[in-house]
Amino acid sequence: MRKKEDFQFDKPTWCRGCGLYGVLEALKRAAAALDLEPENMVIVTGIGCHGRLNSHFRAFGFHGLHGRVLPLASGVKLANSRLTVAGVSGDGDAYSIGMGHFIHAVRKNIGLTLVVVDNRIYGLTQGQTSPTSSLGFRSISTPFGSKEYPLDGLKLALAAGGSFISRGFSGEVGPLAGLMEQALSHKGFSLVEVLSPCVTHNSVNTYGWFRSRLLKVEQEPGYDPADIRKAWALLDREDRLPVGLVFRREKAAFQEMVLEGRDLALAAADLRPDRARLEKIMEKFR
Amino acid sequence: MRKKEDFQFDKPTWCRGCGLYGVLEALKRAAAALDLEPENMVIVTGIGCHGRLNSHFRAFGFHGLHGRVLPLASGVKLANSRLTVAGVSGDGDAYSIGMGHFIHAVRKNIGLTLVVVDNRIYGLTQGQTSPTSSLGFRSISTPFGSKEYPLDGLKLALAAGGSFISRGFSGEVGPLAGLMEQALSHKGFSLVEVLSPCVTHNSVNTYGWFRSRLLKVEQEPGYDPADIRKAWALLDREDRLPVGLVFRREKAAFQEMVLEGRDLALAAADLRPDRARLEKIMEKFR
Amino acid sequence: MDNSSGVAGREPQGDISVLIAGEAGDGILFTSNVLAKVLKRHGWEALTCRDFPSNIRGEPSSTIIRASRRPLLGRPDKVDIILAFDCQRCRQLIRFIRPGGIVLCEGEEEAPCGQHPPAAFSFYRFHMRKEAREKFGSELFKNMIVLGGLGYLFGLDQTVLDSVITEMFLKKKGRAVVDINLRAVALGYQKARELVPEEKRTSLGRKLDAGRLVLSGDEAIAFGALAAGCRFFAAYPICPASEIWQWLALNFPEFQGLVVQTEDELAALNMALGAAYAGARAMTSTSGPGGSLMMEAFSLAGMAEIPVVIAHVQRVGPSTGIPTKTEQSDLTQWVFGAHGDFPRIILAPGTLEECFDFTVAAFNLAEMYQCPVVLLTEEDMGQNSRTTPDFDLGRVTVDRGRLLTERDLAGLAEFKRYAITPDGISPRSLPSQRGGLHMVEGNEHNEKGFRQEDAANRVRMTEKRMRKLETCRKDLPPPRRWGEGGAAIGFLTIGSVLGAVLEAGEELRRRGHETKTLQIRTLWPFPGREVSEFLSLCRRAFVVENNFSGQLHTLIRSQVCPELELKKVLNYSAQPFAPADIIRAVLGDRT
Amino acid sequence: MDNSSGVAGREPQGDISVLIAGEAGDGILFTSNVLAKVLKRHGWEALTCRDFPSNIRGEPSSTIIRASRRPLLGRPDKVDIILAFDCQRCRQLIRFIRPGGIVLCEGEEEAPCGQHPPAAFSFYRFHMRKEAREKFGSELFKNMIVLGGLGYLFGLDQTVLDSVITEMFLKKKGRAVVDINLRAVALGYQKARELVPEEKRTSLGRKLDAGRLVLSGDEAIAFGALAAGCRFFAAYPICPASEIWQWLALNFPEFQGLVVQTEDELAALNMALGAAYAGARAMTSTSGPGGSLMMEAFSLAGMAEIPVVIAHVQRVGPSTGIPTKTEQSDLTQWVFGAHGDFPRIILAPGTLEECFDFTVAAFNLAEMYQCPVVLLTEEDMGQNSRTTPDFDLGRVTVDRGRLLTERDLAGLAEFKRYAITPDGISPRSLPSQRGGLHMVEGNEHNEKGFRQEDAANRVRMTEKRMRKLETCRKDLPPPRRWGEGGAAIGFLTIGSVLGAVLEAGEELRRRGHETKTLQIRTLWPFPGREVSEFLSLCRRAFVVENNFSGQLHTLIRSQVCPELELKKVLNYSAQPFAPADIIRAVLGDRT
Ligand SMILES: Cc1ncc(C[n+]2csc(CCOP(=O)(O)OP(=O)(O)O)c2C)c(N)n1
Ligand SMILES: Cc1ncc(C[n+]2csc(CCOP(=O)(O)OP(=O)(O)O)c2C)c(N)n1
Ligand code: SF4
Ligand code: SF4
Ligand SMILES: [Mg+2]
Ligand SMILES: [Mg+2]
Repeated sequence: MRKKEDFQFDKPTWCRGCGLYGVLEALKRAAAALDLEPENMVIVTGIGCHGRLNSHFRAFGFHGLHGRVLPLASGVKLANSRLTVAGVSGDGDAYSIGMGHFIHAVRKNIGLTLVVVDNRIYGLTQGQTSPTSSLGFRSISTPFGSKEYPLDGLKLALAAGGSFISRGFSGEVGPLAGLMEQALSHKGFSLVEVLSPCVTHNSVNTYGWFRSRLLKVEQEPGYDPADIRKAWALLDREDRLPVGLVFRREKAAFQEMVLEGRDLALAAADLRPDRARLEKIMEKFR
Repeated sequence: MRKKEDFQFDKPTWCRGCGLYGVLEALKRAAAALDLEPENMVIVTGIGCHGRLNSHFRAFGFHGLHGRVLPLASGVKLANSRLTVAGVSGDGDAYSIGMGHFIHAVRKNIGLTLVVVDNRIYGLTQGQTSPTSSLGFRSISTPFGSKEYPLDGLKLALAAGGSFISRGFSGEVGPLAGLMEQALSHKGFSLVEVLSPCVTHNSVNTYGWFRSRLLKVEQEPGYDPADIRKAWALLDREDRLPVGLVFRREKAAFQEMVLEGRDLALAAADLRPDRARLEKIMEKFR
Repeated sequence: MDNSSGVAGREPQGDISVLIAGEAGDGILFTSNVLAKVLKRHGWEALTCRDFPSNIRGEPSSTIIRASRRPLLGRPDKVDIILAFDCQRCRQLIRFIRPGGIVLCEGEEEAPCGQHPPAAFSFYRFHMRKEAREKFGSELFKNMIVLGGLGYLFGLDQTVLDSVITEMFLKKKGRAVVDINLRAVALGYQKARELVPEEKRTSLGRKLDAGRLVLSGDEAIAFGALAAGCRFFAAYPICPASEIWQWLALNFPEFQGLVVQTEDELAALNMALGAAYAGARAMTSTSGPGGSLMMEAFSLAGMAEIPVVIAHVQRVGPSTGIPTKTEQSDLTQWVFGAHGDFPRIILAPGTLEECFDFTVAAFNLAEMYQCPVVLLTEEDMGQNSRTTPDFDLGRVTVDRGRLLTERDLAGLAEFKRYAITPDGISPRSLPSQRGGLHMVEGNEHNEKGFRQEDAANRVRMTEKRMRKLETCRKDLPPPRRWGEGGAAIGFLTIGSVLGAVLEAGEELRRRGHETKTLQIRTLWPFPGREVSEFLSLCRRAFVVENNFSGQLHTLIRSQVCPELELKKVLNYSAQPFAPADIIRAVLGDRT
Repeated sequence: MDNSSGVAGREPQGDISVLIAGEAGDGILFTSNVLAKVLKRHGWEALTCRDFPSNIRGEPSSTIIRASRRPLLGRPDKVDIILAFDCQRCRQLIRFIRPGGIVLCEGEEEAPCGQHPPAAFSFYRFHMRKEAREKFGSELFKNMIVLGGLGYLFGLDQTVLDSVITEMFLKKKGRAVVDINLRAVALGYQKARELVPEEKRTSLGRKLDAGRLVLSGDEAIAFGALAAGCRFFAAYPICPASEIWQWLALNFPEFQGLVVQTEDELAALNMALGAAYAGARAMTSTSGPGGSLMMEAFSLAGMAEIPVVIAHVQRVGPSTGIPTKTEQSDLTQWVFGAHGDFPRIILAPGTLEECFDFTVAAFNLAEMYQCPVVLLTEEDMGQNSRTTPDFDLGRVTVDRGRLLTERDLAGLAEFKRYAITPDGISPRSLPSQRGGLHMVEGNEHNEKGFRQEDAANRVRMTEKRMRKLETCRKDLPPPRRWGEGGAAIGFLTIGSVLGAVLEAGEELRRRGHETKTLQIRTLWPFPGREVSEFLSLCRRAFVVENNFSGQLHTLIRSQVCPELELKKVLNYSAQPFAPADIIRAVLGDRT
C-alpha cells in the first residue's frame, strides 16, 4: 500500500495559506488511497499558480499551455488508456480560455479527471478578474468593478452531459480527497471543482467566505446524485455553494468506445512495417 | 414600413431544398416586421454554408472567421450599441470551434442575436460529423459511426445563464420569423437555434425526421418560459425536440452595464486630441 | 508504343487533355478520378487539375485531366477537348481549346458556344444530362455518359473503363447498379461516336501498366503515415487537407489506429502532442487558418521536445482566402512563425513518392530529434491525382531515436529527460515506464524538466535545443537537382510547382535554352550550402513559386545572400503554374 | 551641477546604481518605482531593470535601479550598492558589486556574505524586516525602511522622497497611513546613517527637473492609445503586457473608453476587429503565446482591411518560456507569421517617446492604410521604468484616412468598399452610415466585397492590397541614425537594446573606436534602402539583438543582401544587454 508521501516531491512555493496546498495534499491522499503507481499516473497542468502542482507531485507530469489541459490530457489517455490521467487547471485556465475544450471533453466523456482549482481570480498573473469572480468584483483588470456575470462550471458540465460532477473545498482536505478518489476511479470524465482561496490577490473569497456558503450535498435530506433534475435545482440555488458529489451517471466512456477490441495501448503498438499488409493497401491505388 | 424584399440581395447558391433558404426568409421577415433599417443592421457570419447568408441579406455584413462570430459581433455591438447586430453561425461554427465564445457571450449577456443553423453536419466542407450529430452517425469523417454524444446548445445556454433561449425549424418559416423578431428585440443575448436540414450531406436529419420530433413549447399546457426548472426539464427530454421560446428572463445586458451613462456610441466619439486633458493625464508620470 | 486496343483515330500526340466544365455539384471530381485511373491502366501518366469553387452548388467548377507519356507535368495551357455541362461555362472556358480541338457542350442554344473562326475547333452538342434523364431516369448518370463519351474520344479500351467502374461500385452497391452504370457508359460511347468522326478523335494506345499507382498527395501522405506506424490522428476538418483524414478514417481501424475529430485546431495539435508524449506516433493535418491556430502548440512542441508530425496542405490565403485552390503562401509562416526560437523541421515534397517517403521520414525525424516536423504541401499536390511509380515499401523503416526501454532506464544512475548532450538530443522515456518519471515543461526548465529561470540555465538549454538543428542536417532530404549541371539558367522551386518547371525546362531546351532546377525539399533547417553551390553554377537564377511575395525567394536570400540576382517567377492567381507561365518569364527576362 | 541639497558624501560619478535583491513577494517592484520617481525629481535620468521570477512567492527576485546623467542606458554591468533581503540572494548576486561598493544585507549570519578580499567592498547588516516588525508591527514596512536607507546612501533630498510617498498614499489610504510610512522612511535613513560613514556614500545632487516624465513602455503605449483616440481595448491578461490594460482600465472611463476582458486572445483580436470595423479606434495587447493565438485574426485583418492596432510586448520564448523576462524572439513571427500574403505594418519603438509617438502613429497608419499595425516592444521596454522628456502632445494628430462621411457617400455613384485604386487604398464606410452598405469578407472578394474566386479578380485584389505596403512607406518611421556618420563600425539594432548599444558606443569611443548605430524602427515594410545605405558606409557591421537565432539579422539579410558580412551580437540569457556584452563582442571580433 502506498503512502501519500510516495507522491510528494520537493517543496511548493505557493504563498503561505494558499488553497493549492490543500489541493495537492488531497490529490496525494487520493492517489495513496487508490494505491496508484506514480509511473501509471500522468498529471497535466495548465498555466497559473495551479500549474505548479505537478512539479510537486511524484508522477509523470506535463505542464502544457494555458487552457489546453484537456486536449493534451485526452491525447495521453487515448494513446495509453491504462494510465490514470488527471488534469489540474484553474478557473481561468479551464473556464475562460479553456472553455471550448471543457464542454467537449465533458460531452465526449473522455476518461480523465479534471481538477479545477477555482480561486475566482487569475493568481499567477497578479490578480485579474476571472469568469467565476462575482459581478462587481474589483481587481487590477476591473478597478471599477466587474460587469460580468460569473459562470458555474458544474451547471455547464451537467448541461454538457457530464457523468461525474463534484465540488470540494481546499479548506476541507478530507472530503476533497474522498471526491478525488472517486473521480480517479470513474471511467468517464470526472470533474472536481475546488473552491480554493487565493490569499494574496483575492480578499473577497476567503476561507471564511467560502465556508459560510458551503452546502454539503450528502447532508441534504434525500439528495440523490443520480437525479439530474435535483442536481440542476441544487446548482440553481443562488444562496449557497453545493459541495460533494453532485451528479453521477454511468455512460460509456469515449476511450471505451473508440478503443473497443484493441488489446494493446496505441502507444504499445508494434511499429515494424508489415510489408505484406502494406502491399495490400497499396493495391487500392492501382 | 419596410418589406422583406428590402432586405433581399441577389440569389443564394445553396443546394435546392437547403434549410438555409428558410432561415434567410425568416430573418428577412423578422427584420421587416420590426421595420429595421438595413443601415442599422450588421450581420456577422461564420464559415460554413450558413456563412453565405449575409451575401444575400441587404444590411452591413461581415463574413469573418470560422468560430469567431461572437467576439467579432460583440466588438461591433460594443462600439456602436445602437446597431442591431445578429450573428449567423452553424453547429460546427458555434458549437465546435466557437464553443468557448458561445458560453462567454451568453454569460456576459451581450446584446446580440445568435442564429445557429443546426444541420447536424459540416456542410461546406463536404459533410463531416458535427457536435450535434447523433451517436453512431456515419459521414466521411466517421465512416464507421461517430462515437461522440451530441450536445444541446440550448441546455448549455441555460446553464451559462442565458436570458433568451429559443429554437425554430427552417421548415416552418412563420414561427421561426416570429422567434427571430422577438430575439432581435431582446436587450441581452438571444439564441435562436434553427433545426435546418442539409439535403446534400445529411440523409438522416431530414425535414421529415425533424418534423416528427418537434415539440412546440407554446402548445405544452402550462409551459412558462420564465420558469428555469421547467425549461431544464423540457430540454432534458430525450424523445423530442422542443421548439419555440424555451426560456426568457430580464437581466441587465453587458452593453447596458459597461456603456452606462455614455451619450455617444464609442464609434462616434470625437477623436480630436484634447490637449488640456491629456496634459493633466501626463502629470501622473512626473 | 503498344497500340493493342487497335482503335482507329488520330495518332496520339504523346499528350492529350480534356477540360470538363460544369457547376459545383455536377460530380466532376468523380468523373476525373475514374478517368485518371483508366488512363493509368492504359499505361499513361495522368494528372488531374481541379478548379473548384468553395461552394456546394451552382458556381463554376471544372477539372482538366491530362494524359502524357512523361511524368511530372504542369497544368496544360491549352486542352484538346472541352466537355461542358452548359453554354455559359463553355463560353467562359473556350479560350483554353487548342486549335483543331473538340468541344462538346450540352447547352440548348442553337449556335456553337463562343466566337471562333470556323475551323478553329469542332463543336458538337452532347446531351449527357438529357440522355441520363430520358434513358436512365436520373441526371446522376450523366457522368457515366460523359465517361463513355470520353472513352470514345480518347480511343480508350472499353473493358478497362468498365472494369474500373465495376470495381468502384460492385462491393458497395451491387451488380445491378454496376450494370446500369455500364449501360450509361456504353450509351455515352455510342452517342459520341455518332457525333464525332473517327478521324477527329485521338487514340490513346495501351502501354504496359506495371508498378504504378494513381492517387493524390493527401492520400500518399496518409498512406505514408500508416506505413510509418502512425496510430493516432487528431484533426479538425478543413479543405484541402481533409482527404488525409478521410483516407485514414477508412484504413486506420484495420491497423488499430485511432482518428479523433477535435473541436478545433488548438485541440487537434495539443491532443496529438499528448498522444506523442505518451508514446504513440501521432499526427495532425490542416491548412490555412488552421495552421495559424496551431502556432501556439507548435512552439510548445519545440520547447517540450515532443515528436509530432503536422501535415499542412496550403491553400489560397490570407484568411479564408479561396479554400479550394492552390497557393504556397504559408512557407515563411512555418519557418519563421510561432513565438520564440525553437527547432523545427519543415519538409516539402514535390512528387507523390516524396509525399510518401517524407511522411515516413517525418515520423522518424520527429522521434530522432524530438521536435515538431511539418510536411508542407499545397492544394495542387494534396488534392489532384497523379500517376507515380509504386512506393518502395522496402525503404520504410522505423527509428524511434533516443527512446529508452525500461531496461535502459534501470541501467541509468539518474534519468534526465532534458540532459544536455553534445548533439542536443536527450534520452526520452514514456509514461508507465519504471524509472522514467519526469516532468515535461513548456516553461524554461533544467535537465530534469523542472522550471528554472536563471540566465546560465537559459543559455545552456537554448543551445542544447537549437543544436539539434545542426545535428539533424545529415538526415534531411537534400535539395534535388534536375537537368544539365552546366546549364546557364537555374530554377529554384518547391512542391508541386516542380512539374511545371521541369516541363518548362524541356520546352526551353527545345528552344535552345539549357536549364537546370534545384528542388528545395527541406525548407528548414535550410540547406544553405547546397543552394549556394547551385547558385554559384548559374548565370541566371529564377525562383519559381505559387505566391505573391516570393516567400521562398525571401527565405533563400535570408540564408545564402547570393551574389547573383535572384529573379522571381510568381503566380498568385490561385491556379497552379502552367509551364507556359515560366517559359514566358524566362524568355521575357532581359538580363 | 546644482548640488542644492548639499548633503555630504562621495562626489557623484554621474552614474550610480543599486541592486535590490529578495524574493518574489518582497515588494521590490514598488520600491524601485518610488526610487525611480525620486531620482527623476532630483533631475537625474533613471532606469529600473527588473529580474523577476514567473512565480508569486519564494523565488529569487531583484531589480537594479540606475541613476545617470545621460539618457538611454543599458543594464549596468556592476552596481554601486547591493541591498539584499537574505544571505542566500546576497551571495548569489554579490559578483555584481563594483570594487569599493556597499553591500547591505539583512541575513542573520555572522560573516559577511560572499568571499571577497577585505577591501573589495564594505559590508553591513541592515535589518529592514526586523525593524519593520519591531517598530511598526508588520514586515510590510520593510520597503519604506529600504527607501529611507537608500535615501541616505544616495544622498537624496528627504523632502522629495517624502513627497513622492505622500502622493502615492494620501488619496487612497489617508494621512495616517502616509505618516506611519514616512516614519518608516525616516527610520531607514537614520539606520543607514548609523551604519555607513558619510564619506562612503554617494551624494546625488539635485538638478532641474523640468519637462520630464518617468514611466514604463507599457504605460507610454497606453497613454499614446488614449491620446490617439483609442476608445476600445479588448484583451486577455498576460505578462508583460498587462500593464497596458491596467493603465487603460484606470484612465479610460474618464474618456468614455471601454476595456473588455475577453475569454482568450482569439476573442480579444476578433473583438477589436469588430469594434474597429464599426468605427472605434480599437486595440489589443498581448505577448508570447497570445501573439501566436492572434495569427488567424491578424490574417483576417489583412484580408478584410480592418484598421486595428496590436501591442505585442515580447517575453522569453518559446512556449511559456520565462514570462517575466525580456527577449526579442517574436520579430520574424510578426513579419512573416500568419497564413497568406497580406499587408501589415510593424513598428518597434526604442525609446519611451517612440512608444508614445508610434502608438499615435499606429492608429493613424491603421486607418490610413486599412491594415493591422503591430507595436512590437519587449519586456525590458514594457515593464521597466525610465525617465524621458515630456511627450510632445502638440504632435498628436488624428488621421482617419479614406473614411467617408454620409455626405461623401451621397455624392458617389456607387460605393465600392474594396475599390481598386492606384495606391491600393479603398474608401471606407461605417455601419449605420446611409449609402455605406457593404460586405466585409475574409474570403477573396471583388470590389464590392462579395466572394469571388476567379484568377483575374484574385490577381487584381492581391495586388491592390499589397500595393498599400509601398504607398505607406512615406509615412513610416525611418531608421534612426545615431553616432558619427564616418565611423567604421556600425551597429544595427532594435527596441530597447538601443540604450545598451549607445552606451557601448560611448565606451568604445573612449577606447578609440568610433561607432555609429542604425536603429530599425519600422520592421515592416522593411526600410531596405536606408539599411543598404547605412551598410555601404560601414566597414564592420554588427546586428545586436536579444534572441538566439538572430531574427533581425535574418530579416535584414532577406531584404538587403549586403556585401559586408553582418555579424551577430546575440543575447538569449533572458536578461537585457549590458553595454559590456556589446563592447566585448566588438573588441573580440577579429576581422
Ligand atoms: C495563451 C496565454 N494567454 C495568457 C497567458 C498568461 N496567463 C498565465 S496564467 C493565467 C491565468 C491564471 O489564472 P487561473 O487559470 O485561474 O490560474 P491561477 O493562477 O489562479 O491558479 C494567464 C492569463 C498565458 N500563459 N498563455
Ligand atoms: C480555423 C478553420 N478551421 C477549419 C475551417 C474549415 N471549415 C470551413 S466551414 C467548416 C464547418 C462548417 O460547419 P458548420 O459550421 O456546421 O456550417 P455549415 O456548412 O453546416 O453551415 C469548417 C470546418 C476553417 N474555415 N477555419
Ligand atoms: S497568488 Fe494566490 S493562487 Fe497563487 S500561490 Fe499565491 S495565494 Fe495561491
Ligand atoms: S451542402 Fe447542405 S447546408 Fe450546404 S447548401 Fe447544400 S444543403 Fe445546404
Ligand atoms: Mg484562478
Ligand atoms: Mg452545420
